[in-house]
Amino acid sequence: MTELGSLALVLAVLLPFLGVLAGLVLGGRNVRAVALITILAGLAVVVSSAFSFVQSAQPLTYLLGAWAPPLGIALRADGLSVAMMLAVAVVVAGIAAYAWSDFAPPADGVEKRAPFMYWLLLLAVWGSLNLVFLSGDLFTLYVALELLTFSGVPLVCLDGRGETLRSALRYLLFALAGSLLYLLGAVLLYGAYGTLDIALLAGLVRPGPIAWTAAALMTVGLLAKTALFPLHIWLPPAHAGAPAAGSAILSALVIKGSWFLVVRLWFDVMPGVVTLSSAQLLAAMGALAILVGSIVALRQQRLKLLVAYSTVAQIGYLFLMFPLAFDASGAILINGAALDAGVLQASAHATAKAGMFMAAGLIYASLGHDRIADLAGVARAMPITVLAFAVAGLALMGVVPSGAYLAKKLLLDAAGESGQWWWTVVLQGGAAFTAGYMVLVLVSVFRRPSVPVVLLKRASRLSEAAALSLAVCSLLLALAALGPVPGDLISNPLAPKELLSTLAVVVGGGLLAFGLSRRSLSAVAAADDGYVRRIMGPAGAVFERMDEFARRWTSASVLLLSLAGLFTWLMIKGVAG
Amino acid sequence: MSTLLDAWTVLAVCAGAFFFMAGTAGLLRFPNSLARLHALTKADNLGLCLVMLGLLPQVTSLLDGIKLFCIWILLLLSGASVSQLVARSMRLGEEARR
Amino acid sequence: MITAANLFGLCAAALIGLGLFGLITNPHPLRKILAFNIIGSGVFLLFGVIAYRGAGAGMAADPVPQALLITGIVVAFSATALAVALLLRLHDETGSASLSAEATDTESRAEQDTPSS
Amino acid sequence: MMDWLNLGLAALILGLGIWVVLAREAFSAVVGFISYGLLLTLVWVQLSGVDVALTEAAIGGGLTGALLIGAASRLKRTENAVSAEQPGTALKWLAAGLSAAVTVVLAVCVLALPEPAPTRAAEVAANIDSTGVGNPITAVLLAFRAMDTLLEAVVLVFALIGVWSLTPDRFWAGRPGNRQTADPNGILAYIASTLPPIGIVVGLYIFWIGADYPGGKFQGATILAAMWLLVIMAGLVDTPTISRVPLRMALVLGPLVFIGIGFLGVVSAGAFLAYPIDYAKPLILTIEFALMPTLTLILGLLLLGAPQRAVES
Repeated sequence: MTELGSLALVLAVLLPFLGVLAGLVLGGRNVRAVALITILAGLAVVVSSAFSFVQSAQPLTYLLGAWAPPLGIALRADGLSVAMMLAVAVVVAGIAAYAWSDFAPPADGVEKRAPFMYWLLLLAVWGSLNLVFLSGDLFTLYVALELLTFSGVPLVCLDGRGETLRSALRYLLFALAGSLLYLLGAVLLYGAYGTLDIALLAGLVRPGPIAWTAAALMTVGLLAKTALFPLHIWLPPAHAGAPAAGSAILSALVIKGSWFLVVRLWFDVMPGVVTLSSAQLLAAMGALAILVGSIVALRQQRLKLLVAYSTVAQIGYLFLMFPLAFDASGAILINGAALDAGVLQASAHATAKAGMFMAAGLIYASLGHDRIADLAGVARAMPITVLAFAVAGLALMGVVPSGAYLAKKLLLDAAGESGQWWWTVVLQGGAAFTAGYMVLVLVSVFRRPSVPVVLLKRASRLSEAAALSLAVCSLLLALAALGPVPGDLISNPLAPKELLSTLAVVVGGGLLAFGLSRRSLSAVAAADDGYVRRIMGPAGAVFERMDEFARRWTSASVLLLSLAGLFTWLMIKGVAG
Repeated sequence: MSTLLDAWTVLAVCAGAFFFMAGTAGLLRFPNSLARLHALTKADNLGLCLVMLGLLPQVTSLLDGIKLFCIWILLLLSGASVSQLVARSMRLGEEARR
Repeated sequence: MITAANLFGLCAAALIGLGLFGLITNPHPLRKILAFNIIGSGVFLLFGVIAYRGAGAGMAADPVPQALLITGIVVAFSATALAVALLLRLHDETGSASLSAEATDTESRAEQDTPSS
Repeated sequence: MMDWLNLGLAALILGLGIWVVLAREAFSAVVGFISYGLLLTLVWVQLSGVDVALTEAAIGGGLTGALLIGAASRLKRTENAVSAEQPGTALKWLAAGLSAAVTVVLAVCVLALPEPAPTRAAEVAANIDSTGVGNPITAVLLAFRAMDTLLEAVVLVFALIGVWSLTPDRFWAGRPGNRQTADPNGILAYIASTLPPIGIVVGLYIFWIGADYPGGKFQGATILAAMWLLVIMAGLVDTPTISRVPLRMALVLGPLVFIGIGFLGVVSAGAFLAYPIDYAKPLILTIEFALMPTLTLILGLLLLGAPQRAVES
């Protein structure tokens, strides 16, 4: 059982942690080198564990201390965890390349706070995420969640401005509340079944008051940490306020940890407890997230806030797979194509969103601002950065052969098979919204400037390359994921049908951008006060008000508890009905 | 013999508890902070002493007896110094206000 | 006759509800941190009750949850320390401890931002 | 008799909990919280959790209380402004209703807990001999679920990194807290010079006895940290400069030894964090011993907070 091949699982968790400890001792002068070594070694470990997983063709298990559950703790790697580990490792490497010059060690050898902390926190997030992916025990997962929170929060306020400190505090408090609800659920499960091991629980959990309560509490607690609408209270200011290299970590990686746990919980711990209607609620929240997040993104005037709100929308996508993953009779969740699609979606989002935040950060750093209205001429001044942004946007839209495309395709098939046509509408509409804010930004950057663009500083080549490569990674993800997927899913991107649908999405997005954005795209259309805008403008404002309401502390926490109640009710009803 | 010792324990612990109650009543009812502090420390020290003396016959080993004694000494020490510090900060506060 | 386990179990349930109420309604972050600790102690108490119910094999309680509790208490302390440090820094930096000053003026601040990459 | 005691304890705890949530001033709420923590300690004893009681008294009530009381007095002036942001009455009632609903649901769950309760006590009892320690909780923490304890040490390191990351740039690598100058002939200085020797003995005793009886490294380390803080408060020593290499080495010593012994297990006992049967107890004690300075320093430093003074040249 505990042979050398699966020792890689232990290393995947402990190497980054060892890097943090070593970096702490060796200090600001050496911390970047420590991070580099750790990341290279960690990549090797992750790849080797992926190989041993593929070779053994079954989940890897490592019994820590050779004590088997329920007494001991096991690390487990199934396809889900291996895929996420690989994606995260690639993104971590990309982010490190991006931050390489921004957070260079001080020239005078005196330790500086921000770079020193940044590298420690990057490694800390990485190790915690690997632990989330691998741990087979609900309490260890609680500790992993807290590790992730403790390493994510300081990234938000790395620059120490009052506004970012406030975002960080909101994030921390809401996330802590979420983890307590998770822990409460885990405690109840131990009380009922006497174990916290995921594999053992899977065989024991039966529907009943305790299982329902635990499932509802853990789910909403994790959703609060994932910032699924309407529980996104902390996300936009936190992600927009952090330095770009930090936002990339937060947006691409940190939220994936709690999302992954929701998946684990629903698919592996209590597939028999959650019901189709509760999954519909989860996906409905996702659909709302796409709608509100995208519309509010379109109405932002700052690039980083736009990207942050697009994250709100993209998180919504990650939850659409839940109702589609039920078996034909709608009785039980199964590990099938829909789950593959979800994981693919998460990997595609991680890479593309990291690239997008990086590009936005480069624009911010070079111009000294990120007001979307004043971005004219940027495309000429920083072509590679704009290319990275555009490629990331295309990848998010789900253009062939991006990972998001394949995921969308798989989900569309599942929706067709199970007759849940309404998710088809959401999937297609979501792509149009994504196209919308891409068009909005691209139109701005390609506009001819009235005065020549002055760059405060040149973006480093390595940073630009990192942003572009992550974006390209996401765009080509479908090719890499071809293995387990039938080849006929990938259609020729130049086939008339595909071109047409892409075109339709872009045109739809353009219309949305035209109608909803706060400042009109006046250089394109002079019809500033056309009736489209007169109708859609106020509608957009309504969504903004919704977003503001949901992001107040009181309403957010009231919503949190109400959702817990709703989930419980839907699960009880599933049994009764 | 053991009945006698048990009776002593009950008596002493009850008396100790009574003094604790008295001290707490003083803490709640006395008019100013110094008087409250006085009531609290005086009565509690006495109460603690009685509880300790009451429990002493019940210990089974020398080590436990020493532990009990140490607890008493440490509590006396901390109670005395904390109340002194509280009183001092109160006086400093008054002087600052004047 | 109500057993000690049930009594403290119900007490834990009440504490969790109480803490949630404080966390939601009290606007001061320090009070939210306190409420977080009340919820936390409620959860721990519930786990303690579960341990107590699991007495057996010559042990007065199931040692596994008790060991997890010790870890949980330390983790909750770390969380409190981080939250307090963050709150104090926010106070030093802005002179206020409010959590909600930012919802309205996101746009106006954009102008005065210093570039921070 | 026992039932009345329990009933009284539960009522007092609930009352104090209400006080903590509803008290008008943060300072009084924190004072209420500290008493609440102490009473909770008694509940832990009633629930046969002496180890937990010690941890609760030391960390839950003690350290957390000290941390919060410092914060409450520093934030006193902000209270009026912030409490003006009270939510509307309707929302308050809604929140109260929902919180009450959570309580009701949890109460149902408590009453629905299965009988007989599932327990791992038998497995722990069957395997405790192979760990060489007598305290089952120590066996769980350092053998069966040693990974959790390792991660817990990492949590503390991360929390400290997080707190340090909040240092204003001008004070980086400086010292936390203000320089304390207590009257050298005052009572604080007296206490700070008499108490630490006793405290250190007590702390080490609690750590040492933890292998076989209630106690352990966390409880012991908290006492040591308290002694350290006392000496700092009395102005006898200054807070440490956070950039000093020896300090940082002490901070990582515990986790590194833990991980090192863990990997030793791969070679000698076949799995990470496994101990060869004859050496289990000495290895466990080595880990705990190495964790002591790390825990003491981190607990103390977490209480001291982010640096507030530059390094004086």
